[in-house]
Amino acid sequence: MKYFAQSLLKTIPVLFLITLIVFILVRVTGDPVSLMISETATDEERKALRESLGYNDPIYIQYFDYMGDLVKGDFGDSHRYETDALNLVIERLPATIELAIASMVIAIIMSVPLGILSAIKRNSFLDLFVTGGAVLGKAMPNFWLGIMLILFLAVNIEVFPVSGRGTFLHLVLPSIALGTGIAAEMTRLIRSSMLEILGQDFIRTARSKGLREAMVVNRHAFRNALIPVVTIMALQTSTLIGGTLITETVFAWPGIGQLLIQAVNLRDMAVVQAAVFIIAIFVILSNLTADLVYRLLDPRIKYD
Amino acid sequence: SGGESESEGSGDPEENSDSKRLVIANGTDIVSFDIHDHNNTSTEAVHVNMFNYLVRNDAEEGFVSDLAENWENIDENTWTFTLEEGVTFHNGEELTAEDVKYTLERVANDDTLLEYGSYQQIEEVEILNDYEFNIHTHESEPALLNRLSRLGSGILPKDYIESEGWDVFLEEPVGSGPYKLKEWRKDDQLVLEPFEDYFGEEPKWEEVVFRTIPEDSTRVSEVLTGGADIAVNIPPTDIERIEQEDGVSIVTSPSQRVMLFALRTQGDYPTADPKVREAIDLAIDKEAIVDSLLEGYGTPTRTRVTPGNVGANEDLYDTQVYDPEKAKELLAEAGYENGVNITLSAPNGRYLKDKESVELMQAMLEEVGITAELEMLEWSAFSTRYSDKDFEDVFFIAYGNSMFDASLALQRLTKEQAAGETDYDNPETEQLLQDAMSNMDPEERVEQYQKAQEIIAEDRPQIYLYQIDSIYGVNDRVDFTPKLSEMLYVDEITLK
Amino acid sequence: MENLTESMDAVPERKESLIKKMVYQLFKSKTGTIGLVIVIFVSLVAVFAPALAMHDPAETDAVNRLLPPFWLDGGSTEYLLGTDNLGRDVLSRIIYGSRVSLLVGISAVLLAGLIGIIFGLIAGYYGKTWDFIIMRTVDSFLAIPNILFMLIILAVLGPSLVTLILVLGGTTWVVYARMVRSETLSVKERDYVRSARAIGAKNFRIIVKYVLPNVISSFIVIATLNVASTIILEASLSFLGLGIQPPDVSWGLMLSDGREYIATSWWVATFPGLAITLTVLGVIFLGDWLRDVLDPKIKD
Amino acid sequence: MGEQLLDIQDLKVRFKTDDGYVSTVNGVTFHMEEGETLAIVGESGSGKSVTSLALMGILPPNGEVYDGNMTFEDKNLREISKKEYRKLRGNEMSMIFQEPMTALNPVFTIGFQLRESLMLHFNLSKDEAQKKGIEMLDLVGIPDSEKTMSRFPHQLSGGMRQRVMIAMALSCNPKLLIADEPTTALDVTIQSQILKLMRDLKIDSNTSILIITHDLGVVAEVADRVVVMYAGEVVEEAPVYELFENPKHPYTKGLMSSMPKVHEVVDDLYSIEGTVPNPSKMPAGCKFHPRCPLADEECTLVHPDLEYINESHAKRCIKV
Amino acid sequence: MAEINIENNRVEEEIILEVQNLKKHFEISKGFINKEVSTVRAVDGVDFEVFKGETLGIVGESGCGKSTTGQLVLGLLEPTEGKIYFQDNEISALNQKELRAARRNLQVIFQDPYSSLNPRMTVEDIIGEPLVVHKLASGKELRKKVLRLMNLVGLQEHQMKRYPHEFSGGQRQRIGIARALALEPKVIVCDEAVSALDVSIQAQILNLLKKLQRQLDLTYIFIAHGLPAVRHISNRIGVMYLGRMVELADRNAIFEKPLHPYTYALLDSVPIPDPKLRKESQVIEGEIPNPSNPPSGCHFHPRCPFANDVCKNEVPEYREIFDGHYVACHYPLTDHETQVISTEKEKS
Ligand SMILES: Nc1ncnc2c1ncn2[C@@H]1O[C@H](COP(=O)(O)OP(=O)(O)OP(=O)(O)O)[C@@H](O)[C@H]1O
Ligand SMILES: Nc1ncnc2c1ncn2[C@@H]1O[C@H](COP(=O)(O)OP(=O)(O)OP(=O)(O)O)[C@@H](O)[C@H]1O
Ligand SMILES: [Mg+2]
Ligand SMILES: [Mg+2]
Ligand code: NI
Repeated sequence: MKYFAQSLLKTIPVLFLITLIVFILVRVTGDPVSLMISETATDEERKALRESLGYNDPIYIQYFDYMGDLVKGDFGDSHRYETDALNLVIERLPATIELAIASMVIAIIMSVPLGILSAIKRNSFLDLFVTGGAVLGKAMPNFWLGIMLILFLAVNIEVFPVSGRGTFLHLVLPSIALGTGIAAEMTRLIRSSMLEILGQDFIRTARSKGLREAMVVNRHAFRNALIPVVTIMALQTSTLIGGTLITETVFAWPGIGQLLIQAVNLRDMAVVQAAVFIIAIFVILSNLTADLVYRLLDPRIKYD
Repeated sequence: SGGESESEGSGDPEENSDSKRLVIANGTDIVSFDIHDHNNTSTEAVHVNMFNYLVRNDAEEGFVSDLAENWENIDENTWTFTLEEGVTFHNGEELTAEDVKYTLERVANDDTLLEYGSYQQIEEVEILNDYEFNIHTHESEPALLNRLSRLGSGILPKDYIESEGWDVFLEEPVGSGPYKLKEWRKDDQLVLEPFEDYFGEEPKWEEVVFRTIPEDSTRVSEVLTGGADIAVNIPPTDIERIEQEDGVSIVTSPSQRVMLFALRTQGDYPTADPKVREAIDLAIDKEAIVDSLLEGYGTPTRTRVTPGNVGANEDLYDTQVYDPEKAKELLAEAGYENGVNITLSAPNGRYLKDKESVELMQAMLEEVGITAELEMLEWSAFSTRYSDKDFEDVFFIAYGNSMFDASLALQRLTKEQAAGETDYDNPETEQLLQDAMSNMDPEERVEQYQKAQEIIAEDRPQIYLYQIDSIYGVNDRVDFTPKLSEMLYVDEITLK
Repeated sequence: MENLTESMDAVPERKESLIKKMVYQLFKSKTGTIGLVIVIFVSLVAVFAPALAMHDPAETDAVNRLLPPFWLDGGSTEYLLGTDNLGRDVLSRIIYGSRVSLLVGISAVLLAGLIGIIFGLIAGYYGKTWDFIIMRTVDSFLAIPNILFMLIILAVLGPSLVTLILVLGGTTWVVYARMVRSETLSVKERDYVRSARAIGAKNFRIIVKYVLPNVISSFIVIATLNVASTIILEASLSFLGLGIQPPDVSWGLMLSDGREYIATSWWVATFPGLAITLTVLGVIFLGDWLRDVLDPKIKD
Repeated sequence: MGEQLLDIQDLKVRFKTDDGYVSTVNGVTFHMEEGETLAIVGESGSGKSVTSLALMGILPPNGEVYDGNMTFEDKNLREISKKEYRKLRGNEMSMIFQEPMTALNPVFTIGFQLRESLMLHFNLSKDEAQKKGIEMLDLVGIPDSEKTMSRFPHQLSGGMRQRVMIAMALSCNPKLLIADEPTTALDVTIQSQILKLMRDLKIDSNTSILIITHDLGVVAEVADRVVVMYAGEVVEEAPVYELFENPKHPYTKGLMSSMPKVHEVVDDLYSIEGTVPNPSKMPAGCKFHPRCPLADEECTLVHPDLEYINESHAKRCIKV
Repeated sequence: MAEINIENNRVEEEIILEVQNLKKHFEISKGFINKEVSTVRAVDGVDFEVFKGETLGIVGESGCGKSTTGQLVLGLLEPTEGKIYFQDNEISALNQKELRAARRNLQVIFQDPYSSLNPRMTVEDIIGEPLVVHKLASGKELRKKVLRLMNLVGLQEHQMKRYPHEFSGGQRQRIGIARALALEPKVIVCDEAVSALDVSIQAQILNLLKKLQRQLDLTYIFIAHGLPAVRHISNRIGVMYLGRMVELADRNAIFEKPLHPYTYALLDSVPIPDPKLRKESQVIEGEIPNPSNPPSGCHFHPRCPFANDVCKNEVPEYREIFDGHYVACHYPLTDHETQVISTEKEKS
């Protein structure tokens, strides 16, 4: 577990850098005063508001103030909702995580069998078909796919609800829309990973024992092929969360993505900062988890 | 859509036809329950079901009573009101003149509130007794009733707020309206339930759900599948689709929104030349834009004060000047035989078909020799530039008018407010506007405004293009007549 | 046994140059051929757009709005693939859109690649503190989804073609930095790098002549694939209103604008979608082929 | 020696590559008897491994046997069903590979991998298989066998892994053990441990061993009979003493004399000029002729047959 | 046993390279919080000298530190301790620039002909690179020199523009040799230079190396684990075990009269390509221990048939027993003991 502690320690500079990056990004974004104040406000009123928000201080002072608060867990208040920004984000977190996990599950369900099949039936018609499908899945922007899914599966044949969050059925379409791109990526990855593993000596050993081909593939090859896939999958979390920005909008899914887009549009900096920070932590955590899984799958790597 | 208990979503629009649950799909969530700190029509459209105004402005009938039983203008600067008795808030407290004083004086005095500008005219609310009070204005204020019947005019529970604090109020708002808040899941749905002790007519719906669905096509799909009874802001493109589907139809209404160009009338902008401004006006075929992009759901106008507003000049409504040949001549006269370049700034994604309209108009301008360089801005960037008065020659914007009065519509063209933006300065207009501002003679005041509109239509500090209609997709099980104000009084929506 | 020179007769006859190998591999790989043909085709379209397009892509025609493609009822051969909501010719817009889409895709990847390669080489070759600083920065960037990054930056700077490229490049470089670093770490341990040091070559020379060329092929492969991702990313940004702004036109913009018409006038969005798919397909095939060509292990 | 166990006649194997079919084994003929150790020697790429893989029926997907016959006991290996073949593999005939580092699956324990074939072929329960596995590890001289069962391959040294491989291969008492360069990757002291182990096993269990190597030292150490391969063909076959005493084929001769000897120092080594031909560009006639000191015009035209000069010694050369 | 060719193995004794108490420890830090460092003692106190014009062979099993020693000598690694003198200059004391200059005289040929050539450079560039780096030639001159080098190692002119992957293993090794020769070095370290080659090619390269040594008066440090090849080419041979030199002597002395039990075991383990000499050899038990956790005392003691408590606890001194015959063993094999084992072998 020392390894885990070590990775956690390594994330400290990363988190620190993230706050810096986001802070700079958000501060160059200009000030939100004009969006916060009545149109008829005078220049003096604007100035006063700026002053009270601390925007007149030099930027590094602002950063230190901000970091000071942040250490206390205070991201400041959302000026749109006039409540604690962090709470707003955390309120939305479950919806986004739910969507992200469901999409990952869908991606896995789609990509694992297809990836394996196209690897063992290499260069067959099926392989070509799967590869083609994967390219198509990658080429489709997910808003487009989302809209199409709604049109066909919710409006035309009315199998799934159109949008919103609630029952299990509500989850299906958005996670397909979001998961497909990832599935496409993963299918190709699993395919090449499987191909590499299938050429390894220990596969030959397994065959020389007289194992059935299915056993050779599912037991001996797949477990090994998964190892690189897990790492890449973790790297995809970031893409996945990025994808929720769009998917949530299309499907009116009340998660962090929607909150963020609005926060950016309204220059609600506190919320943007809190959300980016939380997302970053989420991404880092999922990478750590992947690392752990990786270690579980691959006994060659020691824990200490 | 909604909560776990429902079974909608997979049904045809006709199904669940007599459910007493009304689902309305909005494009954006409400901003806040701080009724004074937003300037957002769709938020108010929800609020009106939870809060009551003193008076309501009904386009046809004029001002009708809501909380105020009657009212009277007793002198230039003073109005007296009598409240309905026995009105209670959702928490059981009675609504009295104290609450009115608290509410109105808050917004009239706190300059950080977004609605401050529209209420600062109020000097004081003087309590006579529990049910009677006087409103004193700083100056004579002919449009006071208009002010009191618009955005942010709901009456708040003073005791509740003072004892619990604003933070609690924002989480658990309390009003006096027919519906009270059941649940608000941000960016998802806001659920209202009937308030049994409502002082007026008994609430009709068992539950009202306002859903937030930002993507237009998704909203359309929801109304098509019965996931929503009413969907607002239907893109004109989808009208035909909805009309063709059984069980749903399109309902439209003119709105208060007028699209316009604001132009620099001074300095070394080409638009400082009135001929160029006129040429721009003449170059644009508003009719064609309405017909094509809006599928006819809009009306060309030459004034911002459209019918239904006090002071409207109907001569300038539903009409356009369009004459590209003349535009060319004017440009030549202005010395731009070889064309002229202007910068046209516009928000992107803010208004119905904003980008397309601007692209189309850019093409029309090009026809007569005006090369418009487009500067499409995302809304907050646009609004920063807007409040900094930082645009070049021309910018494109839509104005609404929650006051239903010409004063708000024309205010921006007074010398003081126009400075830095259009820099419009016509002493005659200025005089008319200033006079009308405090003229307590309604008829004369209307005349002044109408005259001003005529002058403005010729001076063109702003070129009015067209008024856009609100388009709703409505499930046939409900009867819904949209309002000019775009307010969604759910009890006026009925089951068929 | 002094006849060493003669003993070399069995030299296998091999292809003389990389170019020959490329051509050779190309004809061996069907998908590679398809990919190359598609990419060349799209590039030619982009280069000769003004000559190919029948209409000005911005030219509106209020009368002929939303005309279907010519083979459908109501279609016109004037507008082969129909017109959009402003009566603009879809085909001409696709032709012109290729310019921006390719320009954005390629320049952003080049920019990101340049930054990524430099930082990746430094981190991998020099290690230690450099590595720590660069890799923690990379981690930080990776922890922020790049569309989010872009959302924030573009909202501020305003989406112009140049900012779009800068932002796309400035946020995706980390992918390359990571990859180049790990490749560098492994190349650094190869004997040919050791022997370069043994002959007295300076670090800079080793990086440029030994490490870089051996890292670049993986880079090219990934970069090719990322051209595809970037084209798609641009579409997503358009959806958020932060992509290319009119009067410029890109496929992403067309797709995003056209989404409103999917149910009523499918062609407005479908054709740019097909253009994206086709290009992405071509680019991915090309990337796979390049992987083979650039891999010295795969002999001919 | 006993009954004939294996007979391979004119085996030909080809691979489908991007350039079309490449034939890498071009008519390999040899036989094995029960209890016998046969060594195949030859340079890298001469087709030794491919021959053994073909025999085991585990050629890579792009490879196929396209001619010749393989008879194991009384079964024609080219005709039996996949299922029957699977039953033979790991049971009647088993194999160990050159690279002990990669031949074991890194993600499963030694125990798992040992039990697998026992449970498969003998229908043993997990516990029984475990017991048998421990026995096997003891047999191949692994100390602490019980603990080793729960280790992963990477936790063992190369020599240990190779022992595990041998234990695995022997666990079902195969009649034929194919060892493809079992010691090439190991250090000399470990190599001699493994060779000793194999010698002992042969004596104990009467298993036939087909050992593949390019090290003539190893051949001299363990083999009864030797097959020399060059460019996918058998060029010489002889009992081990005879081969070392009286090599016939020029390639065999060259091979013998190009090996530096430990106990003998010469100024210059004999060396066979040139390099092994590329399988896709085989020379016409005798495949060795470009490197052969005896070659003349005839050799470039005639492809010699494998002919027996006595009942056990065969060569493929027209010049000797 | 075959005849021993006792020829003039001892060359004119001019020391060209000297190594004193050379150590290289690799620190592998594991933890991040509790910095737990384990040390791999790859080279742990090695002394030897190399005479001008000779070949010093270094043998030993995998991981015993042969390559590390080679790289230290080349200045590619910083020694943890100890000194290396090349023609009386201390290598580890040189600065970067001087070191680069010194490398003109010290070159290396690596084991793996596949990974030791930059796959992106043509043969001409690879061989010419040292000359370019040291600005010794350019343009036509460079080409001429490259061509000469190629001829020297038996490569042909028409192969100049080819890439390494277009060559066979033996040819690649020739390219590597040509590159090493380009700077006309005095010493070449051959790190397993023939181990990866096919049997028939190995002989070609060994012959070439010998020929070049004669022609160019080169000094080799020849690292290998294949004993026959080492014997063939070396004048003197050093035997390493777990980071230490356990024996060093004239090649015949090593092969005929090994003093260290490990050397003996090593020699005994080499299979002899002659079935008549098939031996029931004394297999030494056990595996090579982990260099990060070596046994106490004499590193070899757990595998040594003669070990006792002294071996377990005391590190044997590395001493010169006979003239030029060094050994690190408490109980070097006397003639008698060698005899005993040898007779056993003869009997079988
Ligand atoms: N899967 C394959 N596809 C194509 N060619 C192959 C394949 N496997 C082996 N070959 C070719 O078959 C020939 C014989 O290979 P094989 O592995 O049998 O040689 P070997 O004698 O075992 O050599 P080594 O001593 O290196 O193990 C080689 O030329 C090799 O390139
Ligand atoms: N850079 C390094 N970091 C850590 N340990 C190292 C490093 N280089 C070598 N070692 C370790 O030092 C020891 C000696 O390695 P070295 O490569 O010198 O052995 P060798 O005798 O050349 O072995 P081989 O015959 O396998 O090439 C080994 O245990 C090796 O794992
Ligand atoms: Mg082999
Ligand atoms: Mg080594
Ligand atoms: Ni629902």
